[in-house]
Amino acid sequence: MTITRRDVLLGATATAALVPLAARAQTPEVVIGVIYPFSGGSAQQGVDAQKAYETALEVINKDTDFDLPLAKGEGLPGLGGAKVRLVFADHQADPQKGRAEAERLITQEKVCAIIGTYQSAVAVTVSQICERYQVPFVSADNSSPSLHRRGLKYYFRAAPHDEMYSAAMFDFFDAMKKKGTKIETLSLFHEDTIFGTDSGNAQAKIAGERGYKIVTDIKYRANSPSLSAEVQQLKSANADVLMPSSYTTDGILLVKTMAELGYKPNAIVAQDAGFSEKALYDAVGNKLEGVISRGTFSLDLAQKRPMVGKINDMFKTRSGKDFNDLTSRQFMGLIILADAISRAKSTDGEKIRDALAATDIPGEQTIMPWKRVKFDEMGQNNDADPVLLQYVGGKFVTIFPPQAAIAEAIWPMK
Amino acid sequence: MDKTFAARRRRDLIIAAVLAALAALAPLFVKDVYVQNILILTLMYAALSQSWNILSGYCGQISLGHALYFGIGAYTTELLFTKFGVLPWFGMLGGGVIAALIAMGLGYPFFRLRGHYFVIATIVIAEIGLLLFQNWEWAGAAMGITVPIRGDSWLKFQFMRTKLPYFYFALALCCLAWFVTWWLEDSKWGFWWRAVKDNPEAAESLGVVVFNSKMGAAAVSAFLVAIGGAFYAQFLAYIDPESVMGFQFSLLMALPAVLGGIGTLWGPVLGAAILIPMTELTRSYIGGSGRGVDLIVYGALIVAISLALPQGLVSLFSRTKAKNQIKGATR
Amino acid sequence: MGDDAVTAQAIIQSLASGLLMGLLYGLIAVGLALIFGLMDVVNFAHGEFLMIAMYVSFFLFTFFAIDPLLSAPLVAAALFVFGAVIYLLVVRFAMRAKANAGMVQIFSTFGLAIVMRGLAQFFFTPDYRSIPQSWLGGKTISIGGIFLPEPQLIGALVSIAAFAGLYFFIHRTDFGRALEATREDPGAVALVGIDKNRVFALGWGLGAALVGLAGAIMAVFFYIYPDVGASFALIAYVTVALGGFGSVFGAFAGGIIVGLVEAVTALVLPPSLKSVGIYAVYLLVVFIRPRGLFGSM
Amino acid sequence: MTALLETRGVWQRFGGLVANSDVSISVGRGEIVGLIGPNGAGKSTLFNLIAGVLPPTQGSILFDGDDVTHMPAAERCQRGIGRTFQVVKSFETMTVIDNVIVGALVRNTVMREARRKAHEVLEFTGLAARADVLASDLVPAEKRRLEVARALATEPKLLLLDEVLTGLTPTEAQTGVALVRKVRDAGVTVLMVEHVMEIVMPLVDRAIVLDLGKVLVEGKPNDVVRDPKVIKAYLGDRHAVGA
Repeated sequence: MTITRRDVLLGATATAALVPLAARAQTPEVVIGVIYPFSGGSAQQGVDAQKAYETALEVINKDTDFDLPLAKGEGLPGLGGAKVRLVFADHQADPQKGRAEAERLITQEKVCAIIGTYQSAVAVTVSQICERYQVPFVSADNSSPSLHRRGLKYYFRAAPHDEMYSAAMFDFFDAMKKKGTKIETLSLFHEDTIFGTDSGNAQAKIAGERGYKIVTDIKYRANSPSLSAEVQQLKSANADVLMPSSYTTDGILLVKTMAELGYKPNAIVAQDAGFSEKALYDAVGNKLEGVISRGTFSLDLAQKRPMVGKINDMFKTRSGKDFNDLTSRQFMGLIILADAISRAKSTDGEKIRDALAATDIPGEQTIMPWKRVKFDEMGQNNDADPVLLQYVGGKFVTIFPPQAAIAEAIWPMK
Repeated sequence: MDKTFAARRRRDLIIAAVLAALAALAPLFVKDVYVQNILILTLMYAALSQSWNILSGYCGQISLGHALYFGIGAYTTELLFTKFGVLPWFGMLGGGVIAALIAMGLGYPFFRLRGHYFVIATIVIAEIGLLLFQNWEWAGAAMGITVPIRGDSWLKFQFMRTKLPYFYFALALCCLAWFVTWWLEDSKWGFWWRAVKDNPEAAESLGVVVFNSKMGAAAVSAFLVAIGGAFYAQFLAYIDPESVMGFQFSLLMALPAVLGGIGTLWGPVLGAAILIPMTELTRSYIGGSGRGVDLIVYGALIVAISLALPQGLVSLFSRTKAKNQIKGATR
Repeated sequence: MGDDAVTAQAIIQSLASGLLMGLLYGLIAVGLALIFGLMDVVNFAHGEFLMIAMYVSFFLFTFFAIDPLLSAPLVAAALFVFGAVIYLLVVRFAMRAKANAGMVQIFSTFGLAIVMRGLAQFFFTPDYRSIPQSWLGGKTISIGGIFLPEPQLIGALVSIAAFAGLYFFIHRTDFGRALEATREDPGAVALVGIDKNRVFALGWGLGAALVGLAGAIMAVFFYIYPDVGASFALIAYVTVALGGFGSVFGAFAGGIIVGLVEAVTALVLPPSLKSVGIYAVYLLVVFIRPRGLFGSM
Repeated sequence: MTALLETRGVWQRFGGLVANSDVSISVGRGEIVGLIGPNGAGKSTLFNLIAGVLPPTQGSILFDGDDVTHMPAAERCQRGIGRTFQVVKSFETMTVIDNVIVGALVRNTVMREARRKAHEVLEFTGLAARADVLASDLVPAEKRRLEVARALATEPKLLLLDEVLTGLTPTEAQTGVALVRKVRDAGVTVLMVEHVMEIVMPLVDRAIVLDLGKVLVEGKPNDVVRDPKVIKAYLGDRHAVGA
């Protein structure tokens, strides 16, 4: 019994160690660490992220004809066509484990950069470790605004953070008001972990600045068995807009509970997360006709940029899902990181950092509706324009900002 | 007869000293920071479990809410440091004292409860603590507290480039917890605790003040666990409610003692030495698959050990206990 | 005046929702109470039993298009077998521990919970599932502005029926009497020639079947993923302990109290603290009655 | 000289049930007193009142000249009341010597002295050879003896024995009787509860018979056995048991 278990373990480690050895013998390779939750309550995000990164890897390592950095030709041209290899590690949503894994990847697996992490709390410790070892950390999908404001040299985020997202929502409200739509009162509904708290704070702040009235601000416990009481309060407040910041589980329960308690909000403008997940629309899509979510990605971009559709198909064959707001950011994050490594012509952390800092990719060469990718001194890309998407007829259409929009917002929602 | 007993105590002390000395030399050979990290965690959980063992193992009051004291230690230290500039060393002691006081305050109502009612009360109180911190804006709420690191300093107990100070602190804490247990084991308190665990009514009839015994055990246990929490906060340089007060810590304090041998001197150390590296390694090397295999292995091991060795791994080393088990099996 | 009407309606709505949810909590928890009453064991994998039940219901719907309402008896039957097997494979051995019996039971069932989560992730993937369309899903009855969701309403009725059936079962049948006898004196059953293992296995089966019933109904309005049990586990333990371990009626009453307290707390405190109300009530009750409301001394 | 133990008009009610009504007994220094009576006579209740498990509903209990009516059990032990339990309550996970040390710690704060005292008591009670065995591994008769040893280690003035001789084989009972005599000879007063008269009568100096919660008869063993009231109480009891 002990022997078999040990054998399994040994076998697993041996294979993990041997396979790259064989590969290493043929071509030089560049190793990048990927840290996600692969077990526990948010394992699904980790598994989806894995598929997104593998898709990006295919684009990088194989010869494709997309207008993306590194798509053409195999591997990293700056390093003589070196292939990129990814090492996945499980942080189980625990900052301590995330840090330990980051350290292991850096020291044992010799990764030259790390990308992650879904949970913002884990990004805090992972980025600290990266800073200490002078290894760049690309925060692909963390949206907490506090992350890039800690004076870290090796922290980079190509995607928008929650303040940018929230600002976009309020820009949209302002625009709608100009057209004569009545938007005066807001209901905030956010979960109690770092994501929801940060998002709620950002929204409350901007609402105050721009003169919107928050009639109810509900912070609820993530993964509650019941949201009846919370929905009851939302219903009583009956604001012009309901603004939820919820992960998938709570999102599903929220929408079901709203239907059960007969609450039909005028409009829902969601802070992404659960509201960009396929699982949520599979479950309650029929009740969400007209819901608006912020995002940085929209499939309808494929109309303007055909490669978006093709890359989405590549992802879909792997995962059975379309790109969503998270997986698209993950895909793009790895492309940007690999591009910097190639330009650095080195796997040295400091050189990659400098290359990342010098990144300037025009928006057209991404799958995102961004103006461009260029990091400020804190490692934040301020040109990553968020978009607002509306769920209409079973898919998302971009409704804001006007330059990206392909349809007018339907207001109020059905 | 007294001689064999005294000899056994001396032998335990010598073994501990030798192990501690060997452990202290470990960094000479272990240069890999990942392995160092595992060693630090192992020592920390050994210390925590040893402390938990005082209340739950020796005194028999099974607590699955010790994360509360862990979190109090962590938060006291970092709140004092970030808000008032109090050095972590004082914060650490302060956290320990506060945790001990809270443990005794809770003891008043809690120690009337028996069995599962007590266990659930401990889970629930830690959960209340977690929720309060999660909603306490001044203490950072869900955002937690990031400890500003400005270079290496023993004064501030923070180090960027090396893990060794953390390693030695964890080792010292582990030694302290072990030594406190060793010392108390052959004292009035130690005997009282074991008597209370086995049969409170009989203990009472022999002059044992059951309530005070439990309070003493709770205070010592909470104090040491809070020191561990303060250490963890310094080690991680970032805390948030879930990651220092979550239920998993209560569990991780109990598991090593249970696997190693609950209510024994060596159980927690032995249990931690096996459990912590195993969880770390399974997660690192098979957890990345996203298929839950590490959970299956981990859970199955807990089931297997608790069924096969109800008295823990130490029973493999102890003659009387092993004999006892064979007897139990044939019955 | 108008505001008062709205407030009154909101309070009634909260209480009604709390009551329905509470009856469901009772149904989730009663299996735990039954098993404890029978053999003094707390099943720390109870939440995972619920998770399995929800998955069974989900797969019956997905592959065979059986509505959760119809499949509920099937789910209960499947869980009955599952519970009995778990007893025979694991718990039976945990009961044999001579030393640290309580500890062995806690941690062997706890380990089991982790294994079950791992297996669920392995076989079912960590994806969030739910049943989008069912006979009851999303339907709701409105009486004077008070909304009563049909799934929870049916759940409440099933819960009441299950408790009534259980009461009848324990008081009127031979097996029920055997249950009671074992509960009062484990030795007594051996004397009258009943196979203890069989009684215990049936007890575990029955306990699991009850949580299976709850799982089938919850599949209609809840999401399903490997960790879903964790959301309900602590509530189930608190419910049972509040009512008094081993008391089936206690679990029923405990569930209703927990549901109502949760609803009321959310009216008074920020909703993120609503569990605090439940926990506080639990602590208050056991400080006054250390064995819960209906626990035997 | 005053009695070592005295109960004055002790009542104990459990709800509507009266377990002890107006019980006044006294135990003199150096005596062996037997407290006997049929099942349900209230012996165990009285015993527990004296040991301090619960306070009486009414009345008072005096020990060594002090009122101990509301004193908790642990404190009574420190005052000099030692007891055994009818259903043995050994510390199962501890060795025999450790069991006894718990008792010895009442009067010895230094561990070494407590340990020496415990060894003395084990010699005295004939358990020395079993010192390092786990209590759970003892045979029932040895467990009974361990109960006595543990109580003796607290150096009591009064030792309360709860059916220590019941259920033993005749040989075991003989050793038990010898031990009780030895304890008394060491200067300890003994109050023993027994259900079966035959065992205790030869041993005790005085017998107190309880029936239906009241003192029925009190006196020399020989007189008590012949008392018609006692015979009737016991016969009725046996009759009931037989049926």
